[in-house]
Amino acid sequence: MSKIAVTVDGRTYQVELELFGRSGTELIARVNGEPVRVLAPELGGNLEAMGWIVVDDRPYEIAFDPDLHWLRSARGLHRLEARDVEALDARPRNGDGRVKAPIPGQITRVLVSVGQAVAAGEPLLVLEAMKMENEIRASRAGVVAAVHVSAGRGVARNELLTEIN
Amino acid sequence: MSKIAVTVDGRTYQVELELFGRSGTELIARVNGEPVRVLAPELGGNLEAMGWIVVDDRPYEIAFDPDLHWLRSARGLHRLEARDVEALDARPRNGDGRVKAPIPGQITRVLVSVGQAVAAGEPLLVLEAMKMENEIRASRAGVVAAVHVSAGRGVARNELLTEIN
Amino acid sequence: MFRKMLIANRGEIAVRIERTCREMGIQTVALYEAADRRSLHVRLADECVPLNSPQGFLDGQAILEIAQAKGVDAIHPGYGYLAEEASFIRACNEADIVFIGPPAVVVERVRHKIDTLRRARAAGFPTVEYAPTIFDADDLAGDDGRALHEAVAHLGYPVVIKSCSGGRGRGERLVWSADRLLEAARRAQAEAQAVYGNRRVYLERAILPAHQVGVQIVADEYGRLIHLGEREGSVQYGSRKVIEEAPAPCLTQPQREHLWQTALDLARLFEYQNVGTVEFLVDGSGQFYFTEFKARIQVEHPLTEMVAQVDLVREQLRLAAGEPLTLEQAGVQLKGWGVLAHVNAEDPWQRFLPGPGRLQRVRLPGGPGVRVDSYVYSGCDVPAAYDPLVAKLVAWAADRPQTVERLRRALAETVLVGTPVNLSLLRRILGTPEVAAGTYTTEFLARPLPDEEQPESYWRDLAVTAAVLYVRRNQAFHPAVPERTLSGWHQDSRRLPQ
Amino acid sequence: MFRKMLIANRGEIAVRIERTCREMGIQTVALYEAADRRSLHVRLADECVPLNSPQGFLDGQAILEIAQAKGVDAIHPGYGYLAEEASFIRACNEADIVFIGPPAVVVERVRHKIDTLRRARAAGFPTVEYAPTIFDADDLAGDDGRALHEAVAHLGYPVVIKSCSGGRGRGERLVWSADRLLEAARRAQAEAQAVYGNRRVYLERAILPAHQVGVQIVADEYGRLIHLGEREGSVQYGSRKVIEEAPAPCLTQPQREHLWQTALDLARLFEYQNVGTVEFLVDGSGQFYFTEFKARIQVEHPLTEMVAQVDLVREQLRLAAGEPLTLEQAGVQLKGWGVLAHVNAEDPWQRFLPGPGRLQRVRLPGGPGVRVDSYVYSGCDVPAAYDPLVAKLVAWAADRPQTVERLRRALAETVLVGTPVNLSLLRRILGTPEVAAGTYTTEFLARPLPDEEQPESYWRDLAVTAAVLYVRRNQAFHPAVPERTLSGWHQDSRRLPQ
Repeated sequence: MSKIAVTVDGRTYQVELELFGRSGTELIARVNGEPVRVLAPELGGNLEAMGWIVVDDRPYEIAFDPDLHWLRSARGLHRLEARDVEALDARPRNGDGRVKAPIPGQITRVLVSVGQAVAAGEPLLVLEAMKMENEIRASRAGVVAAVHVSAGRGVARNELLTEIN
Repeated sequence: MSKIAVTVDGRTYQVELELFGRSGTELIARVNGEPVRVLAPELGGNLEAMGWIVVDDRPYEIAFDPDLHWLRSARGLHRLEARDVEALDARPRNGDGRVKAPIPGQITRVLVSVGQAVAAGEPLLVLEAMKMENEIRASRAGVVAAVHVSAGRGVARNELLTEIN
Repeated sequence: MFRKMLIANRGEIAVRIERTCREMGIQTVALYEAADRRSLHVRLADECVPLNSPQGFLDGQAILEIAQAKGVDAIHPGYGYLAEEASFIRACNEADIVFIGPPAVVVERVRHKIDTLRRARAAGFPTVEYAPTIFDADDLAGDDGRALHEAVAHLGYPVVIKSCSGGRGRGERLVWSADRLLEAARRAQAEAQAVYGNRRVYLERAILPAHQVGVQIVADEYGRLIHLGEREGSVQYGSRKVIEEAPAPCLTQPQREHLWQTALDLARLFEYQNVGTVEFLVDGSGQFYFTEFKARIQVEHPLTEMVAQVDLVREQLRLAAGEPLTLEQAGVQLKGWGVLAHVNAEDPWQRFLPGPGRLQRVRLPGGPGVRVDSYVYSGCDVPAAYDPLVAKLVAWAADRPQTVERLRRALAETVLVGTPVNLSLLRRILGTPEVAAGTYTTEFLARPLPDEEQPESYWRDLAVTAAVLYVRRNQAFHPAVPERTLSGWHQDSRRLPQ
Repeated sequence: MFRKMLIANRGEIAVRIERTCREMGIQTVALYEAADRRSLHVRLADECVPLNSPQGFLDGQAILEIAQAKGVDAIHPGYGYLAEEASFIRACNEADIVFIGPPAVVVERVRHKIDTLRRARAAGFPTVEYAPTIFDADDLAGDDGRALHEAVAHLGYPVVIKSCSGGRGRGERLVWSADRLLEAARRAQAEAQAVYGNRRVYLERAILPAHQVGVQIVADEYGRLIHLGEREGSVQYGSRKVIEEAPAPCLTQPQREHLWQTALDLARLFEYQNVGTVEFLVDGSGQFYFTEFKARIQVEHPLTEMVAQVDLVREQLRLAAGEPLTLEQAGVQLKGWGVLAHVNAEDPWQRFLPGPGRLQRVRLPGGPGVRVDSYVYSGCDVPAAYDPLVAKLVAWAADRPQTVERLRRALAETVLVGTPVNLSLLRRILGTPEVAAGTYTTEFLARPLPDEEQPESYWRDLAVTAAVLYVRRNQAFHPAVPERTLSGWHQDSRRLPQ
């Protein structure tokens, strides 16, 4: 039996369920103590294949990121937080000051230099992709510790662009 | 370099090509000695993923069975025979007298019994699937050597139904 | 209007009904059997409930219990199954649930096919010739079919054996001679039992060659009645329609208008209500013969929706809710041409063997003038237990030649990989001179189809493709093992090939 | 008619053109850059040729060489890229290849936006206020934009900076105050360069709030000219249209008819030929102001195809082949209502960051009154190098409320998994009172959208879903490793989180 605290767009629920050793795809879970029936048809396959779930006869087509930071249904995209309430290590993650390319593209301009103080949300670079210029902004306030790219440079997704201390 | 004799719906071609060790997806082949350019984009993945090929700039969307007995394009389903002309073992396969269920379903009637002589094409059993009654016929003339199912029995795909000697 | 509707059907028609419900703000409850749980109709519903009954969608009792547990105020039967079962309609009424379709009394008036023919004939309408006997299982078991042969004696061969529950060509058999009669009747009964849960059949004199034409009727309970033109479904194999179109190319405009008027008169004679079709056979001279009413939405209804620009399921719901008909005959404009193809999971080159399985790749066509009604998508299953219809492709264009070309285009861009499908047969049918000219009859597919001409480069390119696949397969899976031992056939073999 | 056509474009518009070509029996040659080779337009063509040029689809020379090597007799430019390049049209003519679009002389008459405005105004037509200066790169680099500021002085803020090559909102910037002017102009230039290969921009006085309305024109080379009604594209974010519809809900019927007549008069003034759009801004009082000609097929053309039941690409081809216009104004009946949604691979909640990647799951909507134009399918790529438009969903129904509900239904059944998409934004926009009433203006999306109300059960069900995913993930991938160390973020980390 796992006890998971789940927050969906700010609403928190305590969910109890048992998946270990189950061969079937139907199970009973408890949400804040109330039982709900769950049918998770693709539970046997790999996690990404799970695009559909039925909770108390209500079907949902879903997509989610591997880290479970978000979950998408036909009605919208929602922020998730999930943690095992009985696990020892349940610290929330901290963002660090490393700024990475969110999409592949080309750096068209670098707007800051090393040693410069930046405010949270301040533009750091401009990245062109899909014919659009996208400002890459500081995720937090600090001082620019490193700039790893220059204008004209093509970058891959997740490539480190700048660091803020 | 492989030399393959390919017959498509009765038309036979000699194809020479080299796939070993290639990392790219473009190659030059020879058909009856004439060079053709081939772009096989999914060549790196598993074979079933290969649904598209370009030959001399002409794109084809294809499907095929794992045994390469048939190949389907948008223009039709075609019978295939392919063999390595330099391989030692190039005997064609023989069909045997074993009759298997071509689809899952339920046997509604058995029309023959052991010891009965049957002509090629004669109905042996009736199998119901998708609300349709389907006659299973003898693939060749002979004598019924065994009947492995009875009316009312559900059968899986490829389950052995009868044998003809 | 309704708040919540249970759909007592599956597959493409359940999806079709869900779409209109969603547009009208009506919640939907879908039903599914285990093998069908990956179908689209289960995913698009607001709620989905497993149906655990050996009779499946024919089990009115089980379905009504689910409907009551879910608190629905309406049930849509789709086509087939419970669509024309007066007892089920009455059970719905008693449970205070609206049945989407004609009232029970109307269904009772038109469901008995022989009575319907008799009444139409008595009122002076031209009908097909029929034998006034119904054959249940027992009629065949006892006397080697004497009653059957006697019935044919009054008609003469060829005859058609038809299901009393009728529809979609299932349980229908054409018989040319006495020696095939009994076996054909048994087959028709077995199929009728499987499809409709009712093995009763009757006999009609076959009209050959013929055209099968139905006139779409819409009627409210206050006596307002209009038609939405006709459809022709004469391109058939194994008595099942495979290509249909609207308008019917077999009719001249005066014949067409005469047929519409006859259908309206017949609907008035039977005091028909809700959406339905009056069916006719048309012979080579343009003479037509009434055959039956279809008291439900039909598979091919999208054709009418496209040429008349009307949502027939919305009309069904409105009329069943007691609303008056707001369409007026003068306001209905039939425009352009529609052609529909039944895409079936079956292998036309293997005697139409059905092909259940998983569809690994699905790509349905789009663009101008193309509509797709389907329950499949990439990664879904085609269950073995149901009709092989996986998708209806409908093309519309301003004139018939453009429409045929558009449907050919739509077929060419359709990808369905994982089960056998009849796409290439549909393609060849649409390429024939008979379809191009619109001169086909119900006999058309009894003749072999001409082979399609392909350029030499096509065969050469496929040979190259096959060679690439061959080398790639041997390389990746088993570089050292002789090819001969690798097929599934040999791996599970109990003796070696001779 | 043509034998073989090269399509000098990609994505959904290339697919759109291939569809009509196939229906007309014209062979097609598709072009693709490496990242784009899995797109549908490459698969549906008869031939596909890699385009290896650093300028890509802007390289008229490279494209013409391929066209000649392949022996085509026509080139269709789609929209954007070479669609309104008179020099390319002339090069085609010299190579004896028909360019699908207006002749070079017509494009030259209407492509220079300021000259066009001047000529229309001189002939007495109402136009937007504009500054008669074109800003090329050098005008901005040198003098810190003094010329720019002078140009605005005659207009007053707010102004719109527009690309001289125009279209699709790209390279357009709205500026409210002098301190943002120079940066905005630079951005507009950079974007215009990226999209059109030409960084020239000019200034118009902004009309706010406004409606953006275009009248579809079809004209032959013999002086026959008709309109096919108007479209409104006022629901915009970042100057890009996201929801469009036909007819324009902002107009009364007399205003609409006045607008049509004005558009026809303008088309006659410029002796327009082939298919095109006359664009207007409409202010709050229904006054309209001519802005420009679009001398090409437009992204939103399916709206007109649905309400007028005309194939505009077929008309383009027929007219470019020198055939006379066969449609007559009296025979054109505009019926019902169409609404179109631009489905983009971008994240509206992350400042519309584009989202290239692989679409693992694609399920496009179908059923009555829904049309999809797209280049995607399950397993395809959304390349980073192009416009984020992945699909156009168009709904048609007899009236506007039904059409809006139908489009909402179509959106609800659309599945696109693998890249961020704007589906939920589209859903929310279509749920607003402004869209329901048809009263939105170009300012509409500048205000925050209201949150959608969801029932409590929805949040609870998603929490259960998330818990199942959480347990399942930890179980399957790494039962012993703490969850914190597993994300991609930490695995490639060079230092541990603080």
